[in-house]
Amino acid sequence: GRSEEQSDGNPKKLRFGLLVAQETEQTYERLDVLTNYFTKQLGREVEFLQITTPSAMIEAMRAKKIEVAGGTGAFTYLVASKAIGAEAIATTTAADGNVRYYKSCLITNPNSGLKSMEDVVKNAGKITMSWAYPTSTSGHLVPRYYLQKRGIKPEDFKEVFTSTDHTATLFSVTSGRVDVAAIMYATLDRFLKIGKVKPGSVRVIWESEPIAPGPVFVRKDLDPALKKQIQQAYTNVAKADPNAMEALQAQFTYSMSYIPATDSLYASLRQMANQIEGLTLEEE
Amino acid sequence: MNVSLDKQYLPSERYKRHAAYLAVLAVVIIGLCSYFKFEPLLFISDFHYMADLVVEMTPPNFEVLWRKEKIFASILQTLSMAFLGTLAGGAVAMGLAFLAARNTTPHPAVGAVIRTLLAIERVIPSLVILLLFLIAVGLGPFAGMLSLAVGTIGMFGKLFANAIEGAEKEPIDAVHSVGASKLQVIRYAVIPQVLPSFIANLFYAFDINLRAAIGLGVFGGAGVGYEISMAMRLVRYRDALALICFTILLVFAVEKLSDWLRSRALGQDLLK
Amino acid sequence: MKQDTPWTYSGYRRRQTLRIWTIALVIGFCAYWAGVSCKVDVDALRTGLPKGIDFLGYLFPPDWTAFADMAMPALETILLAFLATIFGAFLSLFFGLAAASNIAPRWLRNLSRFLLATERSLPEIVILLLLISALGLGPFPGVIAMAFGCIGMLGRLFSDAIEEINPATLESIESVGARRWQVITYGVLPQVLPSLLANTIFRFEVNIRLSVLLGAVGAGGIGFQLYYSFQTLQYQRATTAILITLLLVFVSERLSDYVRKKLTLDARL
Amino acid sequence: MGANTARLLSFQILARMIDVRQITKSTKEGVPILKGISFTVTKGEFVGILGPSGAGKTLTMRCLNGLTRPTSGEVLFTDHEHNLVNLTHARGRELRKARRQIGVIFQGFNLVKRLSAIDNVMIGQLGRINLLRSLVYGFTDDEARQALAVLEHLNVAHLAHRPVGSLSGGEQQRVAIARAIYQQPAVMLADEPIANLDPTNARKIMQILTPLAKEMPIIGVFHQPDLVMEFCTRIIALKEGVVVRDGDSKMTRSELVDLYGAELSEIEASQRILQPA
Amino acid sequence: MGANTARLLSFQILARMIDVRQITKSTKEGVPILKGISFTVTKGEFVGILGPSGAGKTLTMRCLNGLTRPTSGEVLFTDHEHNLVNLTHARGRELRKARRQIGVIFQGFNLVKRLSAIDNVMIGQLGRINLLRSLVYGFTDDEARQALAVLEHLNVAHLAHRPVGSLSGGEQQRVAIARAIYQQPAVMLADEPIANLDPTNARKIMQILTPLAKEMPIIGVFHQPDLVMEFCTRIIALKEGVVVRDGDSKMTRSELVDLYGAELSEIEASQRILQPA
Ligand SMILES: Nc1ncnc2c1ncn2[C@@H]1O[C@H](COP(=O)(O)OP(=O)(O)OP(=O)(O)O)[C@@H](O)[C@H]1O
Ligand SMILES: Nc1ncnc2c1ncn2[C@@H]1O[C@H](COP(=O)(O)OP(=O)(O)OP(=O)(O)O)[C@@H](O)[C@H]1O
Ligand SMILES: [Mg+2]
Ligand SMILES: [Mg+2]
Repeated sequence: GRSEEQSDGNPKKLRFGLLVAQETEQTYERLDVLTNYFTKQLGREVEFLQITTPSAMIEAMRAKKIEVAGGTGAFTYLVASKAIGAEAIATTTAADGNVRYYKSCLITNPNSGLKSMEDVVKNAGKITMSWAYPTSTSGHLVPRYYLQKRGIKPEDFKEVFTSTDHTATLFSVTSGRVDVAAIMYATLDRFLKIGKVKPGSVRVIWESEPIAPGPVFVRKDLDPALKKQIQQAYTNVAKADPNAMEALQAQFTYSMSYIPATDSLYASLRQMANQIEGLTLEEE
Repeated sequence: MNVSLDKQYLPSERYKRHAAYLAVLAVVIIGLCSYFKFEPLLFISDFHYMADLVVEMTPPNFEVLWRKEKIFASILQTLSMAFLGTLAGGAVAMGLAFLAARNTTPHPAVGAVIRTLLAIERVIPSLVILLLFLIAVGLGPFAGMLSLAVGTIGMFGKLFANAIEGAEKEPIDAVHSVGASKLQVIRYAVIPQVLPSFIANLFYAFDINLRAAIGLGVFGGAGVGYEISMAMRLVRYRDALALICFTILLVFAVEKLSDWLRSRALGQDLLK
Repeated sequence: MKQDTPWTYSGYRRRQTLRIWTIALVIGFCAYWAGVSCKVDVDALRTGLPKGIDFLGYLFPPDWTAFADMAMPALETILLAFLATIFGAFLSLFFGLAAASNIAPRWLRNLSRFLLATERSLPEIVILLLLISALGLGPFPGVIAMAFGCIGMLGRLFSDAIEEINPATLESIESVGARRWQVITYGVLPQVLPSLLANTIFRFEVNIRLSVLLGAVGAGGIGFQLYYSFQTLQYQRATTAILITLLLVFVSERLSDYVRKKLTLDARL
Repeated sequence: MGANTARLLSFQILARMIDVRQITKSTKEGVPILKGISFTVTKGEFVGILGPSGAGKTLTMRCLNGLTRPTSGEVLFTDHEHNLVNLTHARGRELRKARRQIGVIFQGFNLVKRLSAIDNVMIGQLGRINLLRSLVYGFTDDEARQALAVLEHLNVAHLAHRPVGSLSGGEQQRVAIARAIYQQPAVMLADEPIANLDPTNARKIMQILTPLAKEMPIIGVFHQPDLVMEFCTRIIALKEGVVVRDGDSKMTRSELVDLYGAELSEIEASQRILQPA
Repeated sequence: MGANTARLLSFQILARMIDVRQITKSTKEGVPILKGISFTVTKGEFVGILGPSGAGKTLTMRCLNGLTRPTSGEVLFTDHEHNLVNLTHARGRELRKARRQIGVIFQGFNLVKRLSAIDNVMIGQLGRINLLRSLVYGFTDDEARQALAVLEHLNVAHLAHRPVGSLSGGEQQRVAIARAIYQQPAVMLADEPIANLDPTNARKIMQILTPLAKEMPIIGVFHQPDLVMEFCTRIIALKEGVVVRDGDSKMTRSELVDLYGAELSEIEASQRILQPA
């Protein structure tokens, strides 16, 4: 059957699972252009499948139904590497070396009277707080770790919510229904750019260090040579095919480029996760 | 015998006709299946992957239920959300259903307008409705309850209207014939007939809302919904399954309650 | 016998009124506490609603240029939803029959009602994961998942409709010595056909709206387009997807009307 | 024409409580079922309609109540207050008001099976009582007592609170009759009101209807020529959608044979089985 | 007891096709409705059951078909192949097999309203035909022709394709009779089979049933003592759940008065309305 031909490390056809999520801007458009590009680069048939749920992607890879996965946040990669030993091969960065974009921030409504992190720490008991969604890297993991380091646990807030996505988080702050919220900077940036949020209606009170964006990762039993080939196909895209680059670039608000990635890039995030109750990747 | 069956009514003709319809349908289905490249054989050849996953998911790890002490409080909140959403949405849906159903609508135009509005309401994605209420009242169970209520209106407005349209005509005729007004006809001929299906549908709405509320429980930060979603995303299927079992129990309990109430309203007339 | 307490209308009314008030009070009591636990705040709703409606403004005007991108997914959605509805309705019919108390023996009814309830409370994602691990990604598992999703709803609606059939008619068929399956084909199906079809077409509509389920397994569809547009913050593109869905929903509604009109027996002139 | 004649004329018109004018009714496919039926019914009449099965009796009754709209022709109804209502065109309020004054006993009873017998009877008064009360409260004790009295009169008072679906055929029929009587209409239409009753009960119903007919004309469909001839004041015979006879309550043998066919003569033979004591 | 006597005895038992032994039936609340009814029906009999409305006639008929299980007592049925079936306890296959041989005409017709008349008639044969065929193929052309012939016999062949819900009362009744006849049962139970029919059609049905009764016993509930006395071979009278008379087809005046009450004497008066030509 089909599965045998796929199960060796060098399948005839490569299937890319692409997660559609807000967490990264790696959403793929104009799939025909990309299919062309990767077919040419990898010398075999390529299929792109767009998926909306991270666990579906992980299980598909476990059952050898896809070879390559992209578009996930870093946290999903961490889970995948733990559960099925997936390997990161490439990730994105701002082309001009500016690391402003992929990071996490805490925002408030200017009317809330909170001006700085100190205000938040002091008044925690009177403040309502919201994460973006449970497994968000930039909207939960990183800011929560930061707050933990500053000695604030979620229980210290008056109330803590988890939103459904970054958009909902942003709007609950602008409408003044939540005092402080964690959000991916790129989302805020995007809304400011398209003018749906006015600059005066949110105040950023904390920005994180740059975070490693979610990687493209592959199934671990692929032929190492093939893994390399895929990695190169990504890192060379700007040079090799500007059209394909444009398609990959579509949802970024800045110009980006692909760089090679290894698991070590995500070690610090993994550590953070393991120190947060409920997000640990170790068995509890 | 001077009367004979028209050819088109002969059973053998009817059979041929039905066979032809079925054949066309089968061809369409098979055509579509092959167009979309269905491979049912995969169920057999790749069954082991599924089996592996089932093994990985079982047995449910019931420990999670008592490890998280907040879970039971959150269940109460989930139930409240579903209950209020059903109550508010169901009440509105019921009212609209009488306006929408063809046999009770005050005017055909009103019926058409209401049905259109219900359809529009149904296609607005729940995400948009949720965002609307998130912005309006902030994160939290109230926003969840409101969006459940709105969702209930669209779907159950239609189901209630279907039930009303299915009511028997004869008793309605009879009540009309004493000069009763439309409202009286509804009260005395329609409601007694549709009561069982209303009860069933209301509980069905509660059942749907309960599950949706569990999903919305993500809000709380510690509810069943949050835990299920966390467990799924962290690939801790056993924990998730334990929580899901709990949900199933809840839903089944609701189902039993509905059964009991409905059988009382259905009333068995005949001596068995 | 209970003849000693003569039946009076006022007594009967009193009992009725008492019952209604009891039910109303119980519901009111529950609603009150549910309201407390949900933090119902009507004032917040009143003041906040305009802001929420402001947000809806982002959805307009629709981005018509996206229409071309969505025509194909919409068509695929229809076809996939059609397949899924047919498979699902077919399966549901059996579940519905098995779950109807006037057709099925008690144990079978309880079993299939339990299965239906289980199906309804099982999160879709669990079913999806199982299907993905066997069938991979693409339309096939999507259709199967969608068909599976029908069972919980249609099975239940069908069985409710079947339970409301006039028992006298079924008895009259039983009385010629017909087997259960014959009672079903000749007594049950003709009578529930209108509601069967109405509910099936309604489920077709639901499937079109739920086609984001197809997106979860990488099968695309109009629902995926909607989701994609939201995730990438292209709200006006999302509006286009909503409008296309609306169109499809209207078409299926018309279809339902037409079929129903054909089937309703206008016995009385 | 003098004022007197005019008054007289108008009186004549008023006395005609139901005026059926050339009504026809065809199916959607255009098959004619009623082929031009005309008759008038005045106060004090007890009209028996006879006719073979499928003649169109039920359909005619439905036209008289506005439940079916004739394809052509019209039905005029003069109510208690001498208002003339055209039932063929009346709608909404007007139709409702007219129907309040037309009691109907349906062939299949058409009772609301899940309501109790007494509730079904009280439905007869719905057109008269305050809308709000009927919706939120229901009926008063007084109304219930009256309804019970009617049921009592028909020998079914002991079934008052049983759901109608559990009653026997004849019991349901009597509840349906009770509903129409309780309605206190200006005209009563009775479609085979005694079909499911035993001879004594049937006779009793006829005895109850006869004095009522003095107050309000009754138009009844029957399959018992003997009872009709005994109790009715007038007999209309319908056959294949046409009125074949309209006259007094004594039908001759040949008329009956015309109506029901030649097999009828055999019926005679069975008519003297009960020998006097 | 010699072999002969035994054979004779068994023959007597076999000749009794329906043997009702002391059946009682109470409601859930314990109100007795049937209070111990016994009778046996043998081949060749045409039994007419008379009784006032609410006497328990329909309920008795339901017990005879196993639709209602008596509270106590039993109903024995001997089928064509001389198997003795206890209808009170039979279940599943056994009950089905017995029912195949018991045709029933229900008081409210209980037809499947959305199916055509001929389909409703053919339902009568469901018990006999192959399960698979009845599910996928439906009926054969031959069966349809036979069903049509029965309808023809009852004067309703022209309505064969109409959905039953659109037929008039009497037409529906005749379709229900056609179904029972088409079923070719060993016993026929007919609950007020002629209530909604005009005199000629009613008589015609009785004339059709009489020769049939020679082959298969017919137990019918009627409200027409005259027709019963003319056509039936035996009359059972039921009153308040008790058999008050069981005997030949000539009921005396006092018996009738006992059954229906003293008002009956008035009926007599109406019995000679049709004067001989
Ligand atoms: N919807 C319909 N479509 C076609 N024909 C119809 C429809 N409804 C009634 N008919 C026919 O019209 C005729 C008259 O029907 P109606 O019910 O008035 O008969 P009836 O005189 O009351 O007979 P019965 O004594 O049997 O009740 C019947 O032959 C019937 O089949
Ligand atoms: N489910 C029930 N609960 C209580 N009483 C019932 C029920 N079903 C029937 N009865 C009563 O049993 C009695 C006998 O009913 P049955 O239908 O046998 O009467 P019947 O002799 O056929 O009368 P009719 O000539 O009016 O058809 C009636 O008084 C009826 O009210
Ligand atoms: Mg009629
Ligand atoms: Mg009866």
